[in-house]
Amino acid sequence: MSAGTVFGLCAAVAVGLGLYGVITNPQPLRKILAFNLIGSGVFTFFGVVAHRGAAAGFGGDPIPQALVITGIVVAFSATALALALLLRLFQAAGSATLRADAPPSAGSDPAKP
Amino acid sequence: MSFALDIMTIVAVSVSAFFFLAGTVGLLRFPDTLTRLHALTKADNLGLGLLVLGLLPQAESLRGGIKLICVWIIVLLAGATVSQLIAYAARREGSQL
Amino acid sequence: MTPPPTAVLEAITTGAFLLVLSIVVPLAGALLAFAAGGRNLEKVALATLPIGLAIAVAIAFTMPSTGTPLVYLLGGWAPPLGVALRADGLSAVMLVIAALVICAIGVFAHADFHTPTGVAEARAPFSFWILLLGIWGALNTVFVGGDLFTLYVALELLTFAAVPLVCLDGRAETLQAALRYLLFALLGSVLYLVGTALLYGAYGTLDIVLLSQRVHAESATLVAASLMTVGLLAKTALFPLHLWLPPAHAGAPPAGSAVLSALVVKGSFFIVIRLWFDVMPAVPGFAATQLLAGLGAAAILFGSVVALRQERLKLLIAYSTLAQIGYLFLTFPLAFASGQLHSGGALSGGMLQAMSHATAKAAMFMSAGLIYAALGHDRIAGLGGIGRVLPMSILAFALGGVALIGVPPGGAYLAKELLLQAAGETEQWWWAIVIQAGGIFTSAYLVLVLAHVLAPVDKPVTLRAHMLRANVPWYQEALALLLALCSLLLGLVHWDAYLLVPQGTRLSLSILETLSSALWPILVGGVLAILLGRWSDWPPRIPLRGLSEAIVGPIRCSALSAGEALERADSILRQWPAAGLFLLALVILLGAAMLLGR
Amino acid sequence: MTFALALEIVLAAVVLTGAVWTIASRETLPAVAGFVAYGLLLALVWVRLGAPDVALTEAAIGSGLTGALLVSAAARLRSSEGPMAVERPDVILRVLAAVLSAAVTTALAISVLLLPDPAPTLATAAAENAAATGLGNPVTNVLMAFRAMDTMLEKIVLLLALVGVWSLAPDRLWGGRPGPRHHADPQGVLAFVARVLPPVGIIVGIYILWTSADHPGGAFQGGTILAAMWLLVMMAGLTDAPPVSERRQRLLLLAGPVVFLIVGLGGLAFGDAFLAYPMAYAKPLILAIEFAMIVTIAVTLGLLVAGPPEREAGS
Amino acid sequence: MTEFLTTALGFILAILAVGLIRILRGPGDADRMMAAQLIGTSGIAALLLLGTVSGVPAAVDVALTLALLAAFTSIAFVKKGTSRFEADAPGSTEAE
Repeated sequence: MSAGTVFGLCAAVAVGLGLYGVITNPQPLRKILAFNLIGSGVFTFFGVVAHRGAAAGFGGDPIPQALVITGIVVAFSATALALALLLRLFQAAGSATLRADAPPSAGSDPAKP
Repeated sequence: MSFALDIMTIVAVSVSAFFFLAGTVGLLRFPDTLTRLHALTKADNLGLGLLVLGLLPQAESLRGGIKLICVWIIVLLAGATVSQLIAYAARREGSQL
Repeated sequence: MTPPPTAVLEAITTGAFLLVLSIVVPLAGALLAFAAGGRNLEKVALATLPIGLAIAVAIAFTMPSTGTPLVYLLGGWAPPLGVALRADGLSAVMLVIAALVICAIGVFAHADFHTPTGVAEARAPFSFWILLLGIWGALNTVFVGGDLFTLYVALELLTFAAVPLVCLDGRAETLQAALRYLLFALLGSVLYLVGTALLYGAYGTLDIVLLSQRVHAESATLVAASLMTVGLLAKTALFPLHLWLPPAHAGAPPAGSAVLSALVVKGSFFIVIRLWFDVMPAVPGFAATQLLAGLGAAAILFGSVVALRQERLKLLIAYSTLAQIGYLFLTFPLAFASGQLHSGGALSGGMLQAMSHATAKAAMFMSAGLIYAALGHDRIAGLGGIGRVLPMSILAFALGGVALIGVPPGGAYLAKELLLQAAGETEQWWWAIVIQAGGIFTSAYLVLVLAHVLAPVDKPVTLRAHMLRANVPWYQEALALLLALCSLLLGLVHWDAYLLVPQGTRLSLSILETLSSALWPILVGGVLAILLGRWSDWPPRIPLRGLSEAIVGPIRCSALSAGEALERADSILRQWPAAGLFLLALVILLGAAMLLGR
Repeated sequence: MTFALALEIVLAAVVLTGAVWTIASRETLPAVAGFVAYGLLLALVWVRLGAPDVALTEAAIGSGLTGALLVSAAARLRSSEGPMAVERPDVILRVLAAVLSAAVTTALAISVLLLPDPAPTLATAAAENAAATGLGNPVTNVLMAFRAMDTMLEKIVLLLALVGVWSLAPDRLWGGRPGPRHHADPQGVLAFVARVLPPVGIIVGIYILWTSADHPGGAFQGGTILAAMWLLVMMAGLTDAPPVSERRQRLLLLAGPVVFLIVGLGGLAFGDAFLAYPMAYAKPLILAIEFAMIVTIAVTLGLLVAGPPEREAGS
Repeated sequence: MTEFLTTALGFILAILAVGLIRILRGPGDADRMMAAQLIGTSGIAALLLLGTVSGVPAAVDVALTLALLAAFTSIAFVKKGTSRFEADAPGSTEAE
């Protein structure tokens, strides 16, 4: 049991928790939160992989570490875009539901010009 | 030399751990938000200061030591003002109840 | 333990710098357009289109005829440390098709997304042009990227550029569609990313060629493969992970719908192909390929039947996309023989189908957009008489549909022949049935729409349409027609330099064969359309009305209730929790299937 | 050794407490607070995993800036929270979701336990090739040289995300300013923090960039700190967010990717390959790109948090 | 020495967890705002110890970043996206 293993298992649990949250929580904001949780779990996986590959005097394999940095920035962009969409939807429809059978009321009928 | 420094580290870190404990006990036991805030900021800032003091002898370089002190100063500065802001927010929340 | 050798496995091949340009030119165009702003933005974007097209064509011509890929080592760093760009035949054809469709859409959109006079800069054009170029750059990266993580970044770029296109009109309904799309796509991308982490942990590289030399079917690989595949399926909207597709593709502006349906879903599909055929052809096994194609078959059934029950034309086309995506996944079992996937005729068929769908579906969404512009609505029941107003658009729509049915000399026809042949060779007759059914269903909804379009009208709808006719510039109609024709002529292209087309599947252009192969799916499809479709004036005005009613009536009754049941099932599957559960269940199922096939 | 292991288990447990809270909390704002705490604590995990570069990124972007985004969104969406509670799926669905998530977790855990030993690594290759750039920080080498393409693409991702966010503005407000105009008592505590903290933050941000050639740090991390300080000044009402139509801002947003592209194309035209740096100029070129990038990153991240235009430029 | 510091670190982490749960339970928003504050002190203390224990000198840089960002998030919490900081609203209280 090494540091890698402990945090690897920790990452697996974080991913599982996030998946559960994304599926069961009806609020989009909570889904975005859960998505971030999954994301951080995935990044921790990369970290564990990097840690296992420590060599040449480096504390870890720099390649996966660099991938994580890129990944975090991409995840942030995703969060920003999703939240902006969510706020705009709330503004336009007065609700923030994702339910397909309950389309937001305030939207005008596309058939009417 | 290093032995004396190690003793200093052990003492300072132990005392700081006590302050962190005290802060948390306050957090758990105090009845309302404002007193909890008080316990948190006072004790923890002091605890962090002592910890920095304790870690200074272990720092690898002068630059590392200076940065350690900078960390504490930033935490103090930010902590003092932010806790005021939180206190205002808490009072406002309380007055709305 | 010595680290894996970093010896240079490949060198930069001649002309491979074009691959860099294929990525850089659209992205630089986007940056330049952003800098220009205002009216110049549009000019910059339009000027980028021909340059990008020229580069794509140049790449296709530079491809060595020996079948070896073009390779470019970015920064001169060889994998595994560096990142390589590689273009094989598949990349080349996809680059060209993407360039063609993007250029057509760009010119088409010129009418809809121009900065109005008196305004320094307008929101919709600003966003549209930059996002369109972003999508193009991302797609090209997907086609030539040689590293699984670079492909991830490209996929995200693709998603972020595609999502805002859905809700450019700012209505609550499209905003909701865009949010559903984004959230589900993000879920897909994190699953893909977990897989890459596991692969790197197991093999120390993410380079496609190096990985293909190192992978073997061990547990980490299986978990990675199933997670990555399902993540990509969520982005491709393969049934039952399609909750986001219909509202997003139907709600976007016409140019947006065209690019989303024609190209964006093909991006993630292309990565599935890369993963299964290039990275780990021996890993998935027989059961997993059957599972994927089974989902594809379900997609064809659900997509087509629900399409037949739509009231709005754009939603019908969106559901048709769902069915066509399913069709693409029939490639996998048919390319499977003696324990692994082979890049043979079946793969060529799948890619040809993807290309035909890209061009035909873009044409269909464009014409639907023009119909909407002319009529002010796109209710199928109210399409009567539009044929006289927009003959060219209707022709484009019809030709696009006919091309998708698989009529010679269309690309889809050649694709169908290739897939059928592969089904024969691998003795999987059941997929041959599904392939034929796909064509029949396609003709069913085409017949449904055309029957409404050609229906005689007694109300003066056309008058209003004539007044609104001014909204539709001729070149928009011409472009839709051009793309439809393109799809219809794809079968004539000599693909040998790029795709493996076995001998004996050449097109024979004898009139008789053409007619017979075109007619029978259309006839059967017509019957299906009568049985399953929504008809505003049932029974349809066909000869021997009474007789047909007596015979068809009872059958239609049961067919309708079956259709209704499918539609209800579809609406349950499109609920978020259900789709999420299916996502996870598929991960586990696919993993189990791969384990079985080991 | 057991000491270290015990420590890691405690750390993992604390981090997971935050994760569980984030998912299980009934209300949204506490969940967000839990997530921020979780993210900040994750920085400790990254330090423990020997990845201080990532720890910096996680602390700055992963939890800090993301946290700020989430908090303001949660507060603005508060009124929608009540009606949504009825949409909570029923018990069967939740049990199914729990079972399936647990199954995926198990599969992942098994894969982690079965990863090969010794692990394949590129650390040696990265060390051998470090001389080509003259930089001592291997992560910077990967980001700026070996895998520079990913980094460049990711710059474009940020810009496109911003275009996407802007595209959500109502038509009539195009060219306007993002977010609400913040007001605060100029003599108040908030204004005080916003005057004192940013100078410190700017120094730290630039230090993080400057040190990144040979030590952990980089343009992202530095840029994020700068963005946070800019946002702080905006929140205190000391300055206003610029209108999206402003030209200077547009050019700042482009500086990073454009310099990156030009250097890359320079490599294509005069050097060995696209994004190849001539050995003698590698370090100055990389630093030039990083300096252009920190500005762009700071502005882009700040504007991403600020959101789409919500009021006219004059207001 | 390392053992001692590791023990201290474990201790601080444990009370950090306890404090965190207490804060997140509320009842009011003000309590929750303290979460980032708590990380800003105890968390940084743990981080500094961890850096020393694990031999990662750059942990101090992470601590600098963490201190700044924790303060920033706390302020974002207090403001909660509203245009006006409540304490400054006329009549509510006299600001400093």
